[in-house]
Amino acid sequence: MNTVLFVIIKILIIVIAAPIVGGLLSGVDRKLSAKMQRRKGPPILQPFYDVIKLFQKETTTVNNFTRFYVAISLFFTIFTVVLFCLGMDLLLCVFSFTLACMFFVIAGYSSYSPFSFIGTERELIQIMCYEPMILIAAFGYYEAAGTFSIGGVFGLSSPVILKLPLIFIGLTYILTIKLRKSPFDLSMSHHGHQEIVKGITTELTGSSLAMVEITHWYETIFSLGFVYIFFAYNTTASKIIAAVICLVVYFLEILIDNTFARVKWQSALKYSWIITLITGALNLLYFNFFH
Amino acid sequence: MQNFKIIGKDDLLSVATQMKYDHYRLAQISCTKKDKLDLVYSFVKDYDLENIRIELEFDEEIESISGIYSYAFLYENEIKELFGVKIMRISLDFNGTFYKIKKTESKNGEVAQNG
Amino acid sequence: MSFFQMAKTVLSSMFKKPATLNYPVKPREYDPIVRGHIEIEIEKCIFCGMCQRKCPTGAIKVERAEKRWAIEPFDCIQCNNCAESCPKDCLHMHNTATPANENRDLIRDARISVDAEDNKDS
Amino acid sequence: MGNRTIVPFGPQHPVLPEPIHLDLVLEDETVIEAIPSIGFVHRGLEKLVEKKDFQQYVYVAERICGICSFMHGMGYCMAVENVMDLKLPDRAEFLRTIWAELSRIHSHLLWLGLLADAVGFESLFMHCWRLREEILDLFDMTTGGRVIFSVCKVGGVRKDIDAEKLKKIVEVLSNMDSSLRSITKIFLSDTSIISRMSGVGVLSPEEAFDLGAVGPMARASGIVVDDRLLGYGAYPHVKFEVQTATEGDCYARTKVRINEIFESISIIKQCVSLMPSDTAIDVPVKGNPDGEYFARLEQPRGEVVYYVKGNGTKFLDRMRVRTPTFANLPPLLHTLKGVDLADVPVLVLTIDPCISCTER
Amino acid sequence: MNMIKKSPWILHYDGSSCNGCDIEVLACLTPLYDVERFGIINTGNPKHADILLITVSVNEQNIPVVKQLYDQMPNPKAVVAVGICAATGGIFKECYNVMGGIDKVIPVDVYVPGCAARPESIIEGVVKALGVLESKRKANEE
Amino acid sequence: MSIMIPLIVFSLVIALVVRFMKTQKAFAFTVRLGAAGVIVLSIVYAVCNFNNVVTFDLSNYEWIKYPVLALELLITGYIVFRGISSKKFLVAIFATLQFGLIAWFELTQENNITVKNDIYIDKISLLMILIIGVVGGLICLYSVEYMKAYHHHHPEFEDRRGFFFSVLFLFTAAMFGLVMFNNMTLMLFCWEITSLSSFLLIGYTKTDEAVNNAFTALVVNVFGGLCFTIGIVILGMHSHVLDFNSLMNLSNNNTVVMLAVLLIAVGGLTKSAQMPFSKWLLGAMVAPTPSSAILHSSTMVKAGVYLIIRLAPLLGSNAPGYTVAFVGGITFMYGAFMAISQRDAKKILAFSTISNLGLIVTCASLNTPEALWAAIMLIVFHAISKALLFLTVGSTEHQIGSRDVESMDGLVNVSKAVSMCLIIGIAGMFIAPFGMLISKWAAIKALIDSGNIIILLIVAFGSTVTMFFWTKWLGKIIANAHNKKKIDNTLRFDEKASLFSLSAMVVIVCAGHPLISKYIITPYIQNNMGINFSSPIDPVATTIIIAMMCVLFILPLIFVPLYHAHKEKPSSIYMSGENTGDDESFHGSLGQVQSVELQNWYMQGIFKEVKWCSWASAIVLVVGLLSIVGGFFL
Ligand code: NFV
Ligand code: SF4
Ligand code: SF4
Ligand code: SF4
Repeated sequence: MNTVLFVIIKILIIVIAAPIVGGLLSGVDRKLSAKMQRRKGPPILQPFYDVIKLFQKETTTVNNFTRFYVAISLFFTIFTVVLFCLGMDLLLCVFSFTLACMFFVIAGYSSYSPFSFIGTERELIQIMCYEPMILIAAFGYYEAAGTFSIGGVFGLSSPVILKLPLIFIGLTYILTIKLRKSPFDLSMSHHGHQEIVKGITTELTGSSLAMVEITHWYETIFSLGFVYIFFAYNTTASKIIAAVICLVVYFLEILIDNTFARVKWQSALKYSWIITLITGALNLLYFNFFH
Repeated sequence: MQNFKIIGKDDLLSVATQMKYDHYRLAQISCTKKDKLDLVYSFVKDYDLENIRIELEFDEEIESISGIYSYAFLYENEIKELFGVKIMRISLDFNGTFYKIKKTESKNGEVAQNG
Repeated sequence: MSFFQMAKTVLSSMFKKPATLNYPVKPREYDPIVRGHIEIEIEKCIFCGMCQRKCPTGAIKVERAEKRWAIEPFDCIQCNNCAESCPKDCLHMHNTATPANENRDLIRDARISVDAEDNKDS
Repeated sequence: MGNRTIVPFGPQHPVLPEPIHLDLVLEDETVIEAIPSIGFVHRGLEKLVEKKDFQQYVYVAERICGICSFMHGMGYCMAVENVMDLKLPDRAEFLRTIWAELSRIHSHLLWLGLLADAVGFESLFMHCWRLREEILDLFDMTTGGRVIFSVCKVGGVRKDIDAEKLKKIVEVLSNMDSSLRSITKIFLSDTSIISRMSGVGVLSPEEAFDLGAVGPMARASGIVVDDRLLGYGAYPHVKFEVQTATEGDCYARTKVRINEIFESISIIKQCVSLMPSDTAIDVPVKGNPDGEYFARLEQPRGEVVYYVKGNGTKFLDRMRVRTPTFANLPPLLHTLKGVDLADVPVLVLTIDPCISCTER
Repeated sequence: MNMIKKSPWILHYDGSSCNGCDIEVLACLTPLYDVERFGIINTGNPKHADILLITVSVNEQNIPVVKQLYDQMPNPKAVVAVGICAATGGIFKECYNVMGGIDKVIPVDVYVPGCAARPESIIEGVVKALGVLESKRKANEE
Repeated sequence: MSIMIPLIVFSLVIALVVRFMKTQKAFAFTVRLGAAGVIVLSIVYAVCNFNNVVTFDLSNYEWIKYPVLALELLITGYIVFRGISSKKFLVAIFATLQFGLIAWFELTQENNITVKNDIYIDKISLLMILIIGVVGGLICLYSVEYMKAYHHHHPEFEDRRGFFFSVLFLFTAAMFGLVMFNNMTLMLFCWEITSLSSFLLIGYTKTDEAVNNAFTALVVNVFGGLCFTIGIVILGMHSHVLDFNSLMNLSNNNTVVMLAVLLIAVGGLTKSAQMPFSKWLLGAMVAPTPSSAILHSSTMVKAGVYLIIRLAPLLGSNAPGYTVAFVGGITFMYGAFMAISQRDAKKILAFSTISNLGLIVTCASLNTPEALWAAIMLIVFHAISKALLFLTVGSTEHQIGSRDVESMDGLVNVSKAVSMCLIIGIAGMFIAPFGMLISKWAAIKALIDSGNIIILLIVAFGSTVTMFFWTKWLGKIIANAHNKKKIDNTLRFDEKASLFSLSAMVVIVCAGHPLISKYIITPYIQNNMGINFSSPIDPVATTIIIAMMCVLFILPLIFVPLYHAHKEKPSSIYMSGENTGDDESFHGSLGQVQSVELQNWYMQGIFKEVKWCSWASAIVLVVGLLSIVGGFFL
């Protein structure tokens, strides 16, 4: 009984803490980006203001389904993050995460509006860009940690990164896509100006849009979680170091965001796959050969 | 002062062809509406400007030169819509939807134009 | 061809002071030459109507008989033409802009004091 | 039924600062057809000559467009002055040239920012526009307006720039140099930007001629046209080179414009040092224009043609502008075919479109 | 807690005006003026916007466009007319293809004068619009 | 034996009877009866024999090979005749060679070989029988109304329904035989019949295209048959083995045996349309949809992979094993990549079938318990989902008059039922809690554990691509195309019955996969490999998956009241301000009103069929040759 209660409390904490951290990170992101552009930038809490405002605004819809798909997408993203933080099977996390993304895509399709449609196609391309690498990272993790279980990482005597350095590089590359950072902010952009307007979120308003934003916060946590498990192992220091490295990676992503032009989908696909092949394949082959 | 060569409307195509042959660029086509329609075609080569003037009655038709200067279609659509010049056979004819100006029908059913 | 060309600019910007002027927290000081809005020294005006004739937008209304000079700030393009052509030199371009307003039919009638009229309009 | 995707691109669209509409017919993301629809900005201000007298009309002319506004005023004045046979004092010509070239810098910087934005490079956009503000401050300081100057008039200019301010201009421009160079270097050498621009929207010299391209668009295709060589204003007194490139793609257009910025800076510096010290900045205007004239001058976007026809009254018979964007539309439509949707903003921007100029 | 004052997103439409006011609106986003300090984002999409910044005098063709953009914005929303073109048609009001100010088509909440309107004035106008938004929201709730 | 006869005989009888029917009523009655019979009989059979392995020896019925040979002669004769009269000499040559070989072998060489258990029905055969019976039966049921509508829509084709149904049932009978026989020569006989049925059904409409494609299919299949035959002959002459049970006991170090195994595997590869033989399956799509469903995705092509599963014990870490696994891997990726550029729904299904078969082949040939588990699971899930998809596409075609994916936008508005089935079918193919993904998961584990990194990478990319084309299709269906007009729902009872049953099966089988695993697959693997084995998906994960499944079905229900509570303001879609007001069109250029058209991406420039096909074939051939050379001669 106690354990059940414990798990429930844990889940609650994850569900509440993850978006707070995610939102703060995105606030920091906006502040830092502003600094990089020699602006003062919005307050750190701005993402929360935005989301609360969106909830307070009227929600208009182009049809009855879109909102619902967005909600399911949010649900499964939360589900994924919970699974992840509870140390469940990594591959399962990836699958349920994909399911969440799928629902987001479906939401885009359902509105049947030109810009959101093109955004959706691009979103699919983006998924196509990062999915192999994420899968390969999971495979690599399995080989290195001997289990798919995320919890297993804390029983290791050395961090996974030592065995999967290349995969880690590939993963950071791919996270840029997942975090919707330039140069890969193809399907929807946090910045205002894009040829497809707001892409996949063009038709979403009020609370639907707020849900997308929250989904994104959870996604950030999930993505950084991926980084985390590359560095954490059974010492306490490693956990702190891993957390710091997550922040460093996030900073790096912000830097990249500010130093690259948006690529086209062809290049996005090409480079992602090439990098996936190089880092993923080399690392897996090497690992398999020598262990 | 700049000179304006006045030609008849039937000579337009041959003059334009000659201009194109001489590697002139079409700088603009303009129309002034007074008691007549006064069309001015300007051609430019390097820094040399040639103006061709054609005077038309209001209901006279004139050939398009968009077959010779492909980009003339923009000018022609413009003056066709704004001044009601009857330009025939424009390569891409917007048929009065170029600027989509507000059209107020006057008493005699004529569309109010710029001129 | 190179990556991270921008990184230097971006990173050094992080350590520079933001270029932001911080308006409206810090009010802006305008150069005297700046064209903000037209003001009249009504005492000097002889209601000759020159400014009205010169104004390209018809923002100024002068009624000689009633000795009335009025300007519609939402019609004025701040070209300074009126001021330049006024024989009595009583029109001046002031360097602050007319404040944003919820009502555009704002008429600055020189016979009425500016404050009173602001109150009337809003 | 989707046999192709048709995207209504504009009039309200975040990458188009101005309203214009394109029906983009796409297959996957490739544009197979682009049909324009314009008229959102058409005001019909050419006809306003019948209601505003030729002196007042300067203010209308410069409001054809807020970006290249100074040279609209200047072009209009030049045309009228030629009709009326006015010879301006040298200082006025120099002042006009300084403002014109500053406008060019401002316009090009603005454009660079927008281009950065079109390729999805927000921080670069910010940096370009930050630099541009320094030029705007110069305008503010010399004319009292940031974008619309109202300093041209028929017969000269309305404001003088005193020596101190001239020094300030040179100072600011010199100080900008290093940051300007580092920013423009990014455009010319950053891989991610080059990958978006080089090879996109190639216009060969023949096509450029056949489609009537002007200005940087034509120069980027290797055609040497620059109306400043006609020798209006103070241009006969200064040395400058016409910037050209040969590739004819978006990258070449960027290169040309960037080089023009530096060329303009040098022109301004020359003007300041050659500035005649007599103080006359205008000549009295007597009578009304009678006659017609085509004035041509080089706007930031290329050749603008001003035609005025006076009839001896205060009100002109006809005023006509042919703006560079109007001439550059056919090349744009031509190059749009076959590019990706993501290239559309880049391509549209590299002609540096100005719809308010085009439609008047 | 009401957040609309802390995160007003804007949509910018530029109709039949010269670009003067248009580029000044954009200038507000740039480092010198940086309206993102107030949480303002230029969304480019009516569905996300709270404030419609409009720099046009309308012509026939713009009317449906402006109406539609306005309709697609979710409540509460405010309209700021920037520049005298948007207020009255400005210098173009006598042109044959200009209908006049934007208030001919949609209700305007705040007018920003100037030709071109200065960024400071635009910021001022937007700040005023925030008050309007706030009161509209209250009205909505009742 | 006793009960096997009813299954086959019943099908044969129906096949015979229905051949001579003429009226819709008669068809309806017989085919329904036949379908119901097949379903019921196969279930009864499976239940009755669930716990025992049925074996039967035909050694007392030596004479049986003569009628079989005679029938084979007949078939060969027919093929040769058709081949020659249509100038397809290759078919004739292959068929003649094959018959000559088998006749020579059986008549002169076979005597000294003893076959133990000519019929051997273990768990996997049982599973196949269930699939053939239930899925096949449902498809037959479906086809009654379908074929009626088909001829209604296509008056240009001769109405040969009697022939059609007859071949369908003949095929079913052959399939039952195929999975029961342990004796390879008998299996080969059934194998031929399936090839022939496929040929007949593809050519059903008698158009040039159909006939050509039918021959392509036949050439490939007969070639496969030939390889199979050669393999059998080699095995028989060299090792004196003619049945799978004994085959398993052979050592996999013997070069000759392995060559034979490879040849038989090639037979399997042709039937399951692996690279470089996959082309025929695409051509087969000209056949009426039910036949595509039953022959070209659910059952017949599974015969190929079934054969490879049977061979699995000899494959694994050896040259043929690697070759086959690699071929499967490449096919998996090739199929997925090609499906991206297709907009014809049946083509997509065909490519995805090819692709999935590739994965099954790979898993089967790895010969590790997890891989085998994955392979069998994949067969089950794939058979059901694909049958459902094919049938639904058939119905869709009759509802909207096209099977172009692009014309399916807003299908939900047209027919809720059809689109629900389509959605379930598509979801079943790739979305998380559904079956295919579970099996893929197991496959991935198996691949990692067996160290097949290259194939692992292929799977990573292939799965991603798979997701792309399914999702975009899904997107089209659920797109709310603002389509106000509703076409009348013309689904007939039979169609509904089979569509709904199949949809339900997709869900049930998925939720119940632990049971299938526990009672069918695991015992089979344990028996076969003699090891202790349990499902590769651990119970926690299974629970989570089932939980996800429930959530997927419950969430929508939760949202219903929310929807009623919170009415959103409807709004028009964003079209840059040019909307005409009805969400279907906008004011375009040249003063025209353009209607909104949205087309998915097909990237035909990148995923060119010809280019990739030749590349993939080349890779497969080179790798195959290299490994044969490397494995056998070095
Ligand atoms: N096109 C154009 Fe202009 C310029 N340069 C001018 O004539 O910008 Ni608005
Ligand atoms: S021109 Fe001067 S004096 Fe005359 S009315 Fe105007 S302000 Fe008064
Ligand atoms: S500044 Fe210009 S527009 Fe304003 S009132 Fe004076 S003349 Fe008229
Ligand atoms: S108000 Fe002036 S600057 Fe603004 S758009 Fe109108 S004319 Fe241009």
